[in-house]
Amino acid sequence: MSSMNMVQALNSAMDVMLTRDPNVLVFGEDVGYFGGVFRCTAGLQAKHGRQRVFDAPIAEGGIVATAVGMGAYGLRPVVEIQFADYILPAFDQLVSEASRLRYRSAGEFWAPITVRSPCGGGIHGGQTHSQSPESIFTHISGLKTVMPSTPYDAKGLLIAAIEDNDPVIFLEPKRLYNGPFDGHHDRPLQPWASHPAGEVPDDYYRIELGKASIVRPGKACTVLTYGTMVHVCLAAVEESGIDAEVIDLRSLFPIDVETITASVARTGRCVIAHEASRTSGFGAELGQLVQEHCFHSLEAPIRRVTGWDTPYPHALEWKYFPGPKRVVHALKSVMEN
Amino acid sequence: MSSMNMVQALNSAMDVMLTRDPNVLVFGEDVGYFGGVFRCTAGLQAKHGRQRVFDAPIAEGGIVATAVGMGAYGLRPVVEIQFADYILPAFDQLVSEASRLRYRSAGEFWAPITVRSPCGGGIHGGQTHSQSPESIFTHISGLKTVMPSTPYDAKGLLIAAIEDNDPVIFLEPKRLYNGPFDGHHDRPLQPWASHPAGEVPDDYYRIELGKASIVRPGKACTVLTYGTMVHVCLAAVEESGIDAEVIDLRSLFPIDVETITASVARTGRCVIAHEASRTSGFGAELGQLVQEHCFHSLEAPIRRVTGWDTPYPHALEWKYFPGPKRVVHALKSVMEN
Amino acid sequence: MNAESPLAVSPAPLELHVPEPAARPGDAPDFSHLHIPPAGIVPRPATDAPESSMRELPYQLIRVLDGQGKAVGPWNPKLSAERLRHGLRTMLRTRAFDERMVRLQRTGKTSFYIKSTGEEAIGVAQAFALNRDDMCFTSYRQQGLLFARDWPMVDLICQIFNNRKDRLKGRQLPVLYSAREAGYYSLSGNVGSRFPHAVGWAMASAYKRDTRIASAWIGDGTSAEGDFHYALTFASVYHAPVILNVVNNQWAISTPQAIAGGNEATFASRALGFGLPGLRVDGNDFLAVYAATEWAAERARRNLGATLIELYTYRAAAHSTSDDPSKYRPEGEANAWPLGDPVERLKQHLIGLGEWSEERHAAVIAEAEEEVRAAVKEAESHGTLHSGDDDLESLFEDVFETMPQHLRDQLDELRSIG
Amino acid sequence: MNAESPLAVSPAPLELHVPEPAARPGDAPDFSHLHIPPAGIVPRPATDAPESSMRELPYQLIRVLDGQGKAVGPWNPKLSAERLRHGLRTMLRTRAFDERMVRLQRTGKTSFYIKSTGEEAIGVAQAFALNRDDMCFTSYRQQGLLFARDWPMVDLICQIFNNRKDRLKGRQLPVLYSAREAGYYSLSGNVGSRFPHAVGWAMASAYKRDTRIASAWIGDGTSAEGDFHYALTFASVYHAPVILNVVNNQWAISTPQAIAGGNEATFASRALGFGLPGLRVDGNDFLAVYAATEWAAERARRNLGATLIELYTYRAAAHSTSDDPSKYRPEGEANAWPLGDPVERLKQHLIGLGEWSEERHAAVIAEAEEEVRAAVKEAESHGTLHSGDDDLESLFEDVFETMPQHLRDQLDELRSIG
Ligand SMILES: Cc1ncc(C[n+]2csc(CCOP(=O)(O)OP(=O)(O)O)c2C)c(N)n1
Ligand SMILES: Cc1ncc(C[n+]2csc(CCOP(=O)(O)OP(=O)(O)O)c2C)c(N)n1
Ligand SMILES: [Mg+2]
Ligand SMILES: [Mg+2]
Repeated sequence: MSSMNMVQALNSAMDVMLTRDPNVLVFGEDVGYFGGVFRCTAGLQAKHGRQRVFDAPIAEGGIVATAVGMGAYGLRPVVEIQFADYILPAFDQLVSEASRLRYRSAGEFWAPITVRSPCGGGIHGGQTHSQSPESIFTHISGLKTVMPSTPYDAKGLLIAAIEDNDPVIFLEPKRLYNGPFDGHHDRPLQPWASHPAGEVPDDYYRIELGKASIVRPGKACTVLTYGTMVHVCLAAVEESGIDAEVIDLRSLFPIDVETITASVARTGRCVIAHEASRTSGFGAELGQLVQEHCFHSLEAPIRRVTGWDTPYPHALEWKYFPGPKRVVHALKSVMEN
Repeated sequence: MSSMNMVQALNSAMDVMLTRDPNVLVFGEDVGYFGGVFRCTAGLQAKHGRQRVFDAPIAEGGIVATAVGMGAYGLRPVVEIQFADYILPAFDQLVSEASRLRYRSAGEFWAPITVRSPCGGGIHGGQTHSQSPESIFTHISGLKTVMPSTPYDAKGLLIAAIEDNDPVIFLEPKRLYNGPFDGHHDRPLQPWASHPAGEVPDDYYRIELGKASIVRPGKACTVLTYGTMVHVCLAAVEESGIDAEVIDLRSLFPIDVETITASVARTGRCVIAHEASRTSGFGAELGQLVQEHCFHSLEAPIRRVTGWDTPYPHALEWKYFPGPKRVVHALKSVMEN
Repeated sequence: MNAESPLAVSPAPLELHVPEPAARPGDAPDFSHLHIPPAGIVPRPATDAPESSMRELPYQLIRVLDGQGKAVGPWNPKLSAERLRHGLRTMLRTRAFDERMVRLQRTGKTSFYIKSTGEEAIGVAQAFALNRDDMCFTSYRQQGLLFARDWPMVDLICQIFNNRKDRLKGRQLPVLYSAREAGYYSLSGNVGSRFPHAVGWAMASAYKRDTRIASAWIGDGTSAEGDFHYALTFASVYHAPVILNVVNNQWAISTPQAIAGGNEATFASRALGFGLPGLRVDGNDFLAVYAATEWAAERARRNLGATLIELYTYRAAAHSTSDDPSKYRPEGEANAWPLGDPVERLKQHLIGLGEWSEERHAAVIAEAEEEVRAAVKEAESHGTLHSGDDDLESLFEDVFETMPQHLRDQLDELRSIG
Repeated sequence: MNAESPLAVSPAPLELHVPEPAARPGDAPDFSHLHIPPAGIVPRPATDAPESSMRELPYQLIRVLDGQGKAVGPWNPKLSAERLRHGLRTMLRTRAFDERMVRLQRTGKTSFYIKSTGEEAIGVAQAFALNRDDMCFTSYRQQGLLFARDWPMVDLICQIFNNRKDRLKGRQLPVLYSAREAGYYSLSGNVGSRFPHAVGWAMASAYKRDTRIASAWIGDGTSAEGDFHYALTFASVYHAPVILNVVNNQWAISTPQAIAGGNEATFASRALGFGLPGLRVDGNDFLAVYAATEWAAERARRNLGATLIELYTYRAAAHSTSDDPSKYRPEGEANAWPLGDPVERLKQHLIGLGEWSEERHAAVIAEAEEEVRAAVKEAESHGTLHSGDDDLESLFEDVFETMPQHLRDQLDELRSIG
């Protein structure tokens, strides 16, 4: 066990897998000698060699495409897309190729690739270093989509993603790299060292994809969330004084329907929180899913707390970010009904 | 007034706009001399000249990118993507550029482009000639997404889209090009000539984006749908004997919330039908939207009838397609509760 | 700003250039603008020659068979008569297969087919020049490769019929084969998107210190996709052991190669900007295609990196059974194609060598037709399109390695509702 | 299959090639592998010369200023002393601006900045060679263009500060300017995605029989994106009146240009595959940059089509204020760059002409610093980063031409809840 921030935990996951499996290799923009703009691959080239951890051309489509070809050969490439905003040039490769290869070839070929990418705002990155594109991936049959909220989960989930024989989009909320951010941007940064999930085993372990985690049990209502918003929601629940159950989905697809529906069936109320824009965000699917499964238990409309349906602005970042105030408001409003 | 099928109506819309506005031009793969693989631009090059209607390289990203540049100059390009499945290589240009240009430049530049593309299945096109990607566009702030279900609407909406100063994704359900397909693939094809909405004015008219159309008023429940599924739902409603109100959204974004919520408030029940895959399809947003606005009127869970969460198979096309049987089943199930 | 610049003074207005082919329906076919150099004149560099010494190659045209069907010049691969006969036979089998499949489509036994007529030398000769375990990332027009690798016709027809024995479980449009054992990578309807997979596969082979190489094919039209650029970039940077082929058959559905830039430069010259050798080859010349591919394969296998090959040919048939070329190109253009027909040219060569005859030719055609007929019959015994037997479960399999719960639920829904 | 092929016999295993730069931290800078030809030796073709006569250009290096600062050879644009002084002054203003902004970033007055140090000749000389109403689609490192077009510094600083007077309403990261009136197209954080817009804009200009041309800039690293390929393809096919510039400053953040293919071929040679002229230019030579751009602009304006220009230079500063180059490249690499510094070289030239002096130079630097200081002061009077004044409505404006109802509702939500 070591105290790790999320960057170190991710680094450790890749290190462990590079060590265990000669078919694992890591590439992406600036990930080689330099170790990545967020330092997630620092030291890995020096340790595992230039053939196994290397820089790629600035061509996200080419990165994913070559990874698919390597996957078809039998390797397990782990690629980094420098910001989730820049996955889009690779979107066709992810949708038309990575996610469809197994089905269309009836299992002759498949693409066991992992696409890591930092997502989300709160670092003053402006429109194109802040987006959370997870929802569009969840619409694509054949892709898995994961987003951890702690160093412990990050390592265990990344190892499971690398070992998975299907393509996995692994989104890392960059605002959580250094600490469990609760949305109060005007307060001092909390380091992971002071958080239990900042204690991370040094060796191999995995967290199965598709299992949500109840991070705060409660009876009054259910909060469905993931990524940075897990910590924002926890803070908001404390502030609200409402005994809400907070569920960290961790994996958006496959989704842990049982944990979600069991909780809402108990509480009868539900708030969904994510940083991405509202319309057709993943909250839409979650809301409809809960409604389909728990209609007769619901005592109040399901509320969404999300980023606005605008680009992520630079100066007004904190007006865009769905902070604790908005979560508290939603909690109160579902309790009122 | 002429009797037109949907192809002719779309052709007429472009012809009218090429004639009225010298800044309108049309390009895309095979759209020039040949007139498009679905013949939507037939005759337009001969009439308006090679500079105004021309073939493009097979580079969907390049087609949209150059259209954005032309839009920034002051033209109104109308581009065709040969199949909606092939919009994906242009996804980054649509999301990062077309939809963001106005906002990020605070109105200095914008992209008044229209991207036409045939979507949907039912023509035995297999996985990559059948998809309905609309939902991912509705998540993108700055894009409008339209899908007509009749020749009359197709022409009026396409003219409105071309005149719109924002980028519009204009999806054409190709199974409706020649007739109002009701989902009974084993019955003879109905031509548009026998349908009232196959009567189309020869001249200019427009249908405002963002207005749904109640294609069948009813009291028992509300059916929200668009594209091919409008006709499937109408058939299913007749078969079911349930007095359902069928709403053709026509425009997914902007969405006509008033018409939708007024209807569900009246009926208290809601079925949503689309051909696209279920998870994070546009039905998710519709369901959550209805739930947010009409929670207290709802008497039964909102049901989705959709394509499965698989690629669109070739041989088992009609097992994938959400035909009348499935719609009838959903109608009955919402009425039971 | 540039008061001193001469053109600041009222320049003439600009004008948008939109290229057109030399002839359209109603015109006589016109290839007078094409420069076809004689066979045998292009030098053949050593495979480890420096790229800087090979920069003329993309502008030349490697040809071995001359007008009389003699093999001439340094690119003559000097194949044995046995290999040549095998090549000819394989092209004839390919052609017989194509012809028959189109007839089956007309009778409604399948919904779709794509012929390779006039381009058979490409799939066949290139397969001959590769090892059987080299992985091929084809487009939909290199079916000759499968026949060269002795892949059973029945298997392909079952895919085309989407019947019970279709290994792809009816999921794919006809001809979008996948045959891993034949080193034939899974096709998709999207053009171009597998081209960079070949580079990734080749990088993986190098990474694993394997000896297998990859080969990929893309059309002239499709070379405009970003995937083409990714493939060249990654192949160049990492010296991937891959052959990147552009099949320039003059047309992309109705669109002339000029719209992909073919009037401005050869497709082979795209190699130059990446420091790769670019070979431009008479695609209807079996020997030239073989020789160029063998050269590129040797480079790749000697770890000298990738080669771009432009195969200069003509799409003699319709784009697909959904297409009608009389709408956009003049009648008789295929016959006017100055590089002739690959089958006729190899036949002439073999006859000139005294290794073939009209009689043998006719006999092989008859044999090939019989082979196809028998294969169709066998395939039909496993069902044809829409012949029922719906395996509903297979609709939900292989989306993921193991079927997730929500797909099980949807399968149940389908079973209970329809 | 290829039993006759020599290499079928147990070839040596392949190996994956991953290129590295010549020197890393701890090493001495090493540019000994670069071949820098003397100034003045590259011929200057007529702008309407056939492309086939210009295929050597991408492999040469157009240089006008020699080691002594004399202007030599056919590319000498023969600018007046007045224009040269103006150019030098503009480069110095650019440099003074960059220096000051980085200092402001360190004090927290802005979150981010990107310098163009060592690359000032590019933005400035190229702006000089274009008309003021030609539209420029830059990357984030051609700010010199704005100073050459006399765009007010205050306006830029207000954007950098995201203050009340920021015309972009605080929506953009610092330096992602948009200045339509200055012919400066809106920037975005995504690299490369505006490169093909320039081609579309130029096609539109030709379509409208306008006389304005477009110019676009992309980095060496970014040339790997599909957008680069789209731009070249469409520019080639439609003869778009556009200049496509690749700024090869050797690095893409921490990634050497080798990873974009720079060790295999020059970026200028990418032009060849599209039948475009490709000029490779000493990017630190103001006169060479001006001359090449003027040549390309003349071609475009005469409706002769596009030109690709590789500007060979060195990124002397960090990638951005978020970057620390000591982590990945040797100390002193910028000083070791064999093509020197663009400001020093133009200064030397002017002094050699007797048109400049150390004193004047120092005075212009002081003036430029004063100009920047005054501009900062004025901009500060309109607020700095996080100085409050939140215009909540502006968060929802300009998503569409008119604000739709759901955004009004979200604005209300923000106003009432926070
Ligand atoms: C991404 C994508 N865009 C467009 C299409 C439609 N399409 C199918 S084949 C084709 C023409 C391809 O021409 P070319 O590359 O020259 O190959 P050829 O058919 O001549 O062998 C087009 C445009 C497609 N299948 N995929
Ligand atoms: C699509 C996209 N991918 C990746 C990035 C991250 N990124 C920003 S700048 C940069 C390096 C660009 O290098 P180069 O093109 O050489 O330009 P330079 O900075 O040297 O001027 C990268 C990778 C981005 N902004 N956009
Ligand atoms: Mg072709
Ligand atoms: Mg660079």
